[in-house]
Amino acid sequence: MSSTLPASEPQQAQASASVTNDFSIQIATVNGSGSQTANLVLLRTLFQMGIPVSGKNMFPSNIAGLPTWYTIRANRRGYISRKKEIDLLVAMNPETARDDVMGLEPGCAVVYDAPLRLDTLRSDLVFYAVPFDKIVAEVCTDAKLRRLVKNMVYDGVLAELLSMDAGEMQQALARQLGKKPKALALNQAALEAGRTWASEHLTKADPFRVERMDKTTGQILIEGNTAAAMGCLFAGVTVVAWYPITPSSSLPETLIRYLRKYRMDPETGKATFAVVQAEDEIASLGMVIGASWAGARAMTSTSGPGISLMSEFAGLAYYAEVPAVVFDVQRVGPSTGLPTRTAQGDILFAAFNSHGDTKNVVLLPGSVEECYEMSMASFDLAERLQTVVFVLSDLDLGMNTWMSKPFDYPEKPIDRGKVLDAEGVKALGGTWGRYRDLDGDGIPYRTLPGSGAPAYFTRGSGHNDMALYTERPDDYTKNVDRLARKFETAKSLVPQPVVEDVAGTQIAIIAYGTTHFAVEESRDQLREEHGVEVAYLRLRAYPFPATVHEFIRRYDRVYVVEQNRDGQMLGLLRIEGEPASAVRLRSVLHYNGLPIDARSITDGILAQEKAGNA
Amino acid sequence: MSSTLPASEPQQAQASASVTNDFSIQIATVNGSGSQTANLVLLRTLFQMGIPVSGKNMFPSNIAGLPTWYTIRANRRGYISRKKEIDLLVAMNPETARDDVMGLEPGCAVVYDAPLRLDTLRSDLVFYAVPFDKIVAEVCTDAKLRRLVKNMVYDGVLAELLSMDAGEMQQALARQLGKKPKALALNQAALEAGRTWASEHLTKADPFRVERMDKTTGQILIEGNTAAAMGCLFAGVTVVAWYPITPSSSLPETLIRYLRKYRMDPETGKATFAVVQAEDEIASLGMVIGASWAGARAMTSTSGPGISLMSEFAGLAYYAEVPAVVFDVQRVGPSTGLPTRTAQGDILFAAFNSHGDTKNVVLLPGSVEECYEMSMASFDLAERLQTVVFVLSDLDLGMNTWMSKPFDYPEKPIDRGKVLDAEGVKALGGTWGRYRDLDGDGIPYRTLPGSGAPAYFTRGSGHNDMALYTERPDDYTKNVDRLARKFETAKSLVPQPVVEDVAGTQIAIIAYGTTHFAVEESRDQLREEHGVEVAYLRLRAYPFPATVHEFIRRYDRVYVVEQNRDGQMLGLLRIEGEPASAVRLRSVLHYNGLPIDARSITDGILAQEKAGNA
Amino acid sequence: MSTDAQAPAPAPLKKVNRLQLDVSSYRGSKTTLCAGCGHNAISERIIDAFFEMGVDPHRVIKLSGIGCSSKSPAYFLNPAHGFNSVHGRMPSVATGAMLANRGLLAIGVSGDGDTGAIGIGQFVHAMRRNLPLIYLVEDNGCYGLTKGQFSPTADFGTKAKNGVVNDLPPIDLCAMAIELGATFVARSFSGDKKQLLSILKAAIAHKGTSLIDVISPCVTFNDHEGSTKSYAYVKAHDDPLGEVSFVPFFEDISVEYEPGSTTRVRMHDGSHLFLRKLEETYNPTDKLAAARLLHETLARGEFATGVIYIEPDKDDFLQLLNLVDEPLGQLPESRVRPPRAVLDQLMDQLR
Amino acid sequence: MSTDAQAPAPAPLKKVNRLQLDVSSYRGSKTTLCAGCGHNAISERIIDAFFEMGVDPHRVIKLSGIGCSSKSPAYFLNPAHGFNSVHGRMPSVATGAMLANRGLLAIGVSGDGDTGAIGIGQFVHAMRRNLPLIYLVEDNGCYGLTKGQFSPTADFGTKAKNGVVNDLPPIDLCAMAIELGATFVARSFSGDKKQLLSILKAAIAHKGTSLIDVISPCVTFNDHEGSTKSYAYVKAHDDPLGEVSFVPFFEDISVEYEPGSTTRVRMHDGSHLFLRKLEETYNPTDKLAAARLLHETLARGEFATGVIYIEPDKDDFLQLLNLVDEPLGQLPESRVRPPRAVLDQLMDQLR
Ligand SMILES: Cc1ncc(C[n+]2csc(CCOP(=O)(O)OP(=O)(O)O)c2C)c(N)n1
Ligand SMILES: Cc1ncc(C[n+]2csc(CCOP(=O)(O)OP(=O)(O)O)c2C)c(N)n1
Ligand code: SF4
Ligand code: SF4
Ligand SMILES: [Mg+2]
Ligand SMILES: [Mg+2]
Repeated sequence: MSSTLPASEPQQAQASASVTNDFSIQIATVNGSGSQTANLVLLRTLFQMGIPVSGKNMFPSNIAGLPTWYTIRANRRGYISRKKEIDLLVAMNPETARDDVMGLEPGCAVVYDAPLRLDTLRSDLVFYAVPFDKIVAEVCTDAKLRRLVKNMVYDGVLAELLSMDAGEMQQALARQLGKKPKALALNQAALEAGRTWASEHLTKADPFRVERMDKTTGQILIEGNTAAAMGCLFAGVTVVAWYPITPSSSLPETLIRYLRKYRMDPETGKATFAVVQAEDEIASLGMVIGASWAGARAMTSTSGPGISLMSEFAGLAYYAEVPAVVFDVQRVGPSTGLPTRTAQGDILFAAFNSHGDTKNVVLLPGSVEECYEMSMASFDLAERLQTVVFVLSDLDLGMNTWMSKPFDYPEKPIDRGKVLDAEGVKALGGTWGRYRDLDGDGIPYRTLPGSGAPAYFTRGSGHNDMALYTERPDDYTKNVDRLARKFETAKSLVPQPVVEDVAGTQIAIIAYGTTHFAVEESRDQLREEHGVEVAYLRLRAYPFPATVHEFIRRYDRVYVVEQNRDGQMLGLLRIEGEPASAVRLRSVLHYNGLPIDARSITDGILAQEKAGNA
Repeated sequence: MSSTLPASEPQQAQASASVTNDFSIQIATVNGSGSQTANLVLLRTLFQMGIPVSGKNMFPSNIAGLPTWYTIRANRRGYISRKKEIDLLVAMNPETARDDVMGLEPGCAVVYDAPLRLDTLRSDLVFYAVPFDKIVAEVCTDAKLRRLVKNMVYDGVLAELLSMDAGEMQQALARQLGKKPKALALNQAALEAGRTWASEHLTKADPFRVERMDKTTGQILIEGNTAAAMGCLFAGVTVVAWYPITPSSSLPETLIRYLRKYRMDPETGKATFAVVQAEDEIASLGMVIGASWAGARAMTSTSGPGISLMSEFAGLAYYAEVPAVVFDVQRVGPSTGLPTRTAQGDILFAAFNSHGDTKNVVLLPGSVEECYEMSMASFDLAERLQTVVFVLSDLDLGMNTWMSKPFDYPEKPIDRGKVLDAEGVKALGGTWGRYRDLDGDGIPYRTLPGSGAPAYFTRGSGHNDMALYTERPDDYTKNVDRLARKFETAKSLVPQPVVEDVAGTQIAIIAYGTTHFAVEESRDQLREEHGVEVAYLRLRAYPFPATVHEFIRRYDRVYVVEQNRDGQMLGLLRIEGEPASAVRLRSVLHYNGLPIDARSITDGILAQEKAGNA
Repeated sequence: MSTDAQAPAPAPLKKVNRLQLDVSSYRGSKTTLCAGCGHNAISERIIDAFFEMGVDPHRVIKLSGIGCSSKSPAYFLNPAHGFNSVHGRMPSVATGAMLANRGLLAIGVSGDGDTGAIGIGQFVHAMRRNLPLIYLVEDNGCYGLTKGQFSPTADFGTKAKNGVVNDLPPIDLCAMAIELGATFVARSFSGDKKQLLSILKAAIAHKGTSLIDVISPCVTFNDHEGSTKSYAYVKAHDDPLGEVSFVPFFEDISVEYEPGSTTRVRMHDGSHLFLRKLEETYNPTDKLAAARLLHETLARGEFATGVIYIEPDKDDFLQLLNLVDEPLGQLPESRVRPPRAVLDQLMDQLR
Repeated sequence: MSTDAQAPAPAPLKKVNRLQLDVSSYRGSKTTLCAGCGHNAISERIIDAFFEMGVDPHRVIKLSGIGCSSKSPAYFLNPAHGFNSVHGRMPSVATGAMLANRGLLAIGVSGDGDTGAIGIGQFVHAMRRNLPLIYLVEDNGCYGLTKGQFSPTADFGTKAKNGVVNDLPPIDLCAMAIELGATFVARSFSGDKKQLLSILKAAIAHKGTSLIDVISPCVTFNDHEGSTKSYAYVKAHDDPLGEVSFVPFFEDISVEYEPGSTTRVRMHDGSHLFLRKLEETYNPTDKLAAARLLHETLARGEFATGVIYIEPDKDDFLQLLNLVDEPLGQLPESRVRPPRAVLDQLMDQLR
């Protein structure tokens, strides 16, 4: 590898000798071929060896038979964003093998299925031909199972080539297949066969190897959707209405599993939750709104096409002030787009989702931990602010496997917001009105149906303080001005940005969501390779608190890095920001469906710095 | 009146003596009481007398029995935007009469139904008590009809009080009721009775009067929705799919009438158009997309809630590049909002309507004439650009009656855009691909189903040049970059802004749509009352051509005047504009559901000028 | 620029119900619908039915979509929480609310446009689920609020005010509901006070979804000659299946009935519904018979009214979901946030 | 990151149809569906049907929503324009296209999720309109593309792969279509080559909307024991109404048939459909009989397959709209832009 990596990176400087705990492996297979187990065993083995890892699945939008690529990155410094360059290719898919090999940088290693004869393609790579079928045939008598087991052989081969710990690998395998002893035995055999064959037939000719570290101690491996499901569980969600869509489905599906396991009433065996697979996304949000209105903590989860369908109801929730939590696990748009690719392309649409002066709260989780925490926060916010809250995750975060420190049990009790019971209303001595701002924060008090408290009439049409129908100009402006005030209040309640100021530099980055990990690495690249120090602000929610604008004011050139074509967050910052700061804002964009990588950011910033004001 | 109007306006300076051709009449009735005929006769009489007029209906969102107000403004200088102050009130509605009277400025005149005894309410107004029931009873023996005919009596009274031309009024009435001789006779009698009674019993005590002018010669009176329907007719629309919604319904309903009359094949008696009242807005846009794809010129018409439902399909049209024309006759949002009030609140939502980097072309008609012209342009643009075009009218424009110069017959032939038949494809010698940019303008060539030309497969999922399914990163970026290029091309094809530079001033206004008329009047107010000259740019479409940015660069303080809470166009200008210009932009907003008036703009600008940098 | 004021409570009636409430507790705000609109008559019957059934109005939620019909929830049961949602989407909002609080009694009011056009999808799925909900369609064959366009229940051949003839077949909401698995399906006429009242009371007693399609003439846009939903036409073509009487569980069954000509249905709450057959012999628990009846009357241009289909004991959606007895929305934190140990366990599994 | 290439044309077959085209003109791109998926078998039958009927593929449009099933239009008739629209909305897009060009022959492919869930509203209204459209549902009782969730056609009591039991009643698309006024309603099985082919050919000849619900097992997510849409279960419970034979108008009617046991239906284009009854005596032109049949077979856990209902001569939507004969989308400017005199006249009226 590595002729592509800048010479200044210390560990590559010595090169050719050996590169330890710093490489990426790409496994090219066909989907539906069961390679996922083998890939996760690889990932987990590295993780168990204490080496920081990340795994990214690039799968097609179909069910079986099409090319799929799984990339594992091991990095001793802890970088877990995507790395553009592949160091080690496992070429199992005849259909793409040629392209896969041709796309490699010189010096890479290729493990391939021997009959593919890939070694004839190039002379600047290290090739390892492996007769997978032969090896498998020896350990697996059932011809039908061979296709599945074959994948475990490459794990064995890689283990040998990279010097992975055999014990950890066995344990990782056991974790994946522990409940299926027969499959476990078979795969163990395949693993061993691969390792043995490799040790007997292959001569190590590439520099990549692993070595035990201690950088993952106590950490967990988890997908963002699983983390979000956990957050919903501990948020005390009571009503879930959803409609399947990639890459969101695994969020509610995992949540259902958790709810069935942890939320059955111990005495009666009955459910303390209701989950409905609705007929579509419109009905999903309608159910969430109805449920929240009647006092439940309710959520739905979807992706782009779903939020496009939810616009009308989103506007209702905004204007009638009904809490609603909507997870949007973003995929590539517009339209159906690339359902199995990642993007951050729903920013503007979520923020302004619905006609006529609608503005929505948007949360921007940047890690699996934040998927968990912001899930909890989203319910509190939706109920406190009585509005719809969009939680914008993305495919990379939601469906890929991430390291994380373990999640904390929530310290704060659940916040159900301003809900009054009969006594509460009475205590106000006649001042209560459903849409009356009693506290100056724009947030009114509501009562719940069936609670015995005074009723009111909820409507998406014009209403006054008392929730009575009105078309009066003054009633209208009074109400929407209060809504604007409430949105102001939201600024201090939403998750605040994470600010890393750097003294003496004029350059800063603003990013959000999964872009964060690439930004971290890019900042190191800029510092180490180019001596450029860059301040950093990570947005975690819209509306933006003043901190954001103050941060921008402190730097001359603020690069807004994001994963969409139109620089949507930059746009939102322009709308909401200080006019005088507009000149400071610049875009670095990445929008080809793959997760953003550090090098693209570094290059993007350097190019603009050179072109302009560096 | 007029103590409220600034003393500097010339015609008011002499005041009290007489105010000719400069006043507004408000008629307060109950909806469903048939007052609309009487109001239109008044409007038309003034119009026929050559006096510039405008009529604005403020009606409730129900069918019958609730208060409604109709306001007629006559202004010899040609101002036709809403005037805040009422000069003459006709108080027919017992329910609102008190409030109506209390809201007047001193000096106004009130014609009222005698039993209401309004004269006891205030001493600073001129009151004319009219025993409507008595007068009606004399001319209308059928008790059932009296309620309807009663309205014509106030026309007679006003005619007398204001010295309206009797002949013109008879003619105006004939125009309204010409086809119903019985009703005509009855109403003529009522009109006369009112006039006679007034001449015999009332003593003129207010300053308002009319006098023949020649400012309306050759002009027409028309509603924006009618004008748009005409535009669609002459645009050669072939497929219309719609779903009823206020204030849009009258557009397709008028269009249906025109199509039935003017678009039946003379030989076969068959229709050269198809109109479908669809089951909802989603289906409406789906049908439009299907029809356009198969070669029709297709449109739908809706209002806010409808465009919220259309988001998913809008994104499909954008990404799969299918022409579609969507009229959005804006009403007050969010949500159901105020269906019978006006706003310009769908700007941002229309521009970014759908998830994932979708951007739409938006046209902004500012007059009935532009409703007509932009309707035609919208089809040409949708077909040329192969995308969805939103035409953003509003309730004020669409449903109220406006003067206009007569419309011009289209000079240019219909533009069907880049459509290839079999020969056309052949002529390209194999270079054709459905999404291939052959001309560098980002616009590809399409073929039509059933035409015999080579087929292609349309999809909202990832596709390459050849319209084949792809998930490749490079295919994706290539395609969406071309779409961005196409959007650039759109800038020169959409209706260009109307620019009125003023040398020597630092102040400018940007406005669009119906705000225009109030801006015109406000500029005069600023000049005449305050000696402030203001340049003006009227936006007519998004995306913005460079002219807009250049204009902004020329002025220090550019007031973006619009009818929504959030300053949406200002936001869009910030997103799309030159960063350095952001500091120049300011907001003047009006969003209480009533059409904006000049005084609000003048005050809004002056306040900011005083507060800041004047 | 009107504001609908809460209607001033009328002088209290002497009559009280089993909760000792008089009918004023069941009234709503003053209607803003046209005088004579069928919808107003239906609101009156709703008031009567809830009053006579002695339902605690605080337990009731009233929901709707958008339309003249959908405004009606404002005109009955002021003490109940109301939700005038968006066009065609009442069913999902009602579903959510019932999931949140199973103790509620939900009545959803919709129009034939609201349900038959934009809302037909949610209608279909609501019928399948058998959620406890009174789903009442105020059916005038037109879009009243948008000024009289045909709706999908407009009959084939009916004439609009402007003379245009409808050339699409109507959607028969009752037939669809039966086909889809609804458990209480009735049709009535806003002008038939007695029948509508009995049906409403039975619906209040019913455990699952009650679909009640009430023909409710639009006096402003669809009451002319040539319209098959005009008051006169409906009155002339109303073909009651029989007499409907309802005896709530808290009253003695004093009704005299002949088992041969009267079907007696025991409702889930112990109330009884008596359906005395007139001309037809029909069995309101036989889906296919019900479908046949609807087709045949439709073909004759008539409206079969009464309880068309009933299945009193089918599991409702909340039972299927196996919910705890308490309202989900009111469960305390201790019952909805699992303890720390659960998180620890989950974390361990991921290490 | 795959790109679906146009499938290389196979070595030309000798056999040609009445347009002198061989079957390769009817093939599509290589399928990306799972090996063994029922949907692939259906694509094969569609290829055969259009080939054997000698339809000019350029005249055909093929449309779909989203789902595995909705991908299939890419796998047949490459020379036809295709439109893979958005989830559940194929009917409206197809409607628009047919309005634009009445000369087209439209086949819309959908899934049971695409049609039964999100798209049920458009389905209902499509059935009412009787637009010329072959509406084919590839019905596997689950959402294949999103990995196997139950769809609304999943049978009551059927089991998912993870053991979860479906507790909602299925929507019977055929029964709904009949109730709503569809004019050609059939059910078939992807595994029954002969029957499906005949039905498809008849649908091609039919003038209005043909709703064809084809049970099409999902071998990946819904083919296990306990599933009522598994290949084995469907094969065992397929209850054909009889034998379906189709004779296109351009072939001689050489079919021998006994009038008693065979119903002969003359299609609008002069083709003939022969329905030989087996066990049942049923009349495919009687709506209520069809409804009964569907209910009864469903209750037995069986699938009645064949042509369930047919009404060959009802006016289609384009007739109702009284369109000119030429495609609207291809009318020249002179026929769609009224002359200057019309504008003058309109202006005069407004002066
Ligand atoms: C999404 C949306 N589309 C359209 C409308 C306009 N709209 C209001 S009421 C209505 C029809 C109501 O008809 P129906 O449900 O039959 O009620 P009715 O007025 O006849 O009682 C329509 C189309 C709307 N409010 N929202
Ligand atoms: C608006 C929207 N919601 C959800 C999805 C995700 N989605 C894709 S296919 C599908 C279900 C397909 O099921 P079905 O129609 O039965 O087709 P099958 O795959 O079983 O053939 C869903 C929910 C989507 N593409 N668009
Ligand atoms: S328009 Fe018709 S439906 Fe609406 S309130 Fe009036 S009578 Fe009733
Ligand atoms: S997942 Fe099921 S429906 Fe989809 S292609 Fe595979 S077998 Fe067919
Ligand atoms: Mg109606
Ligand atoms: Mg399916």
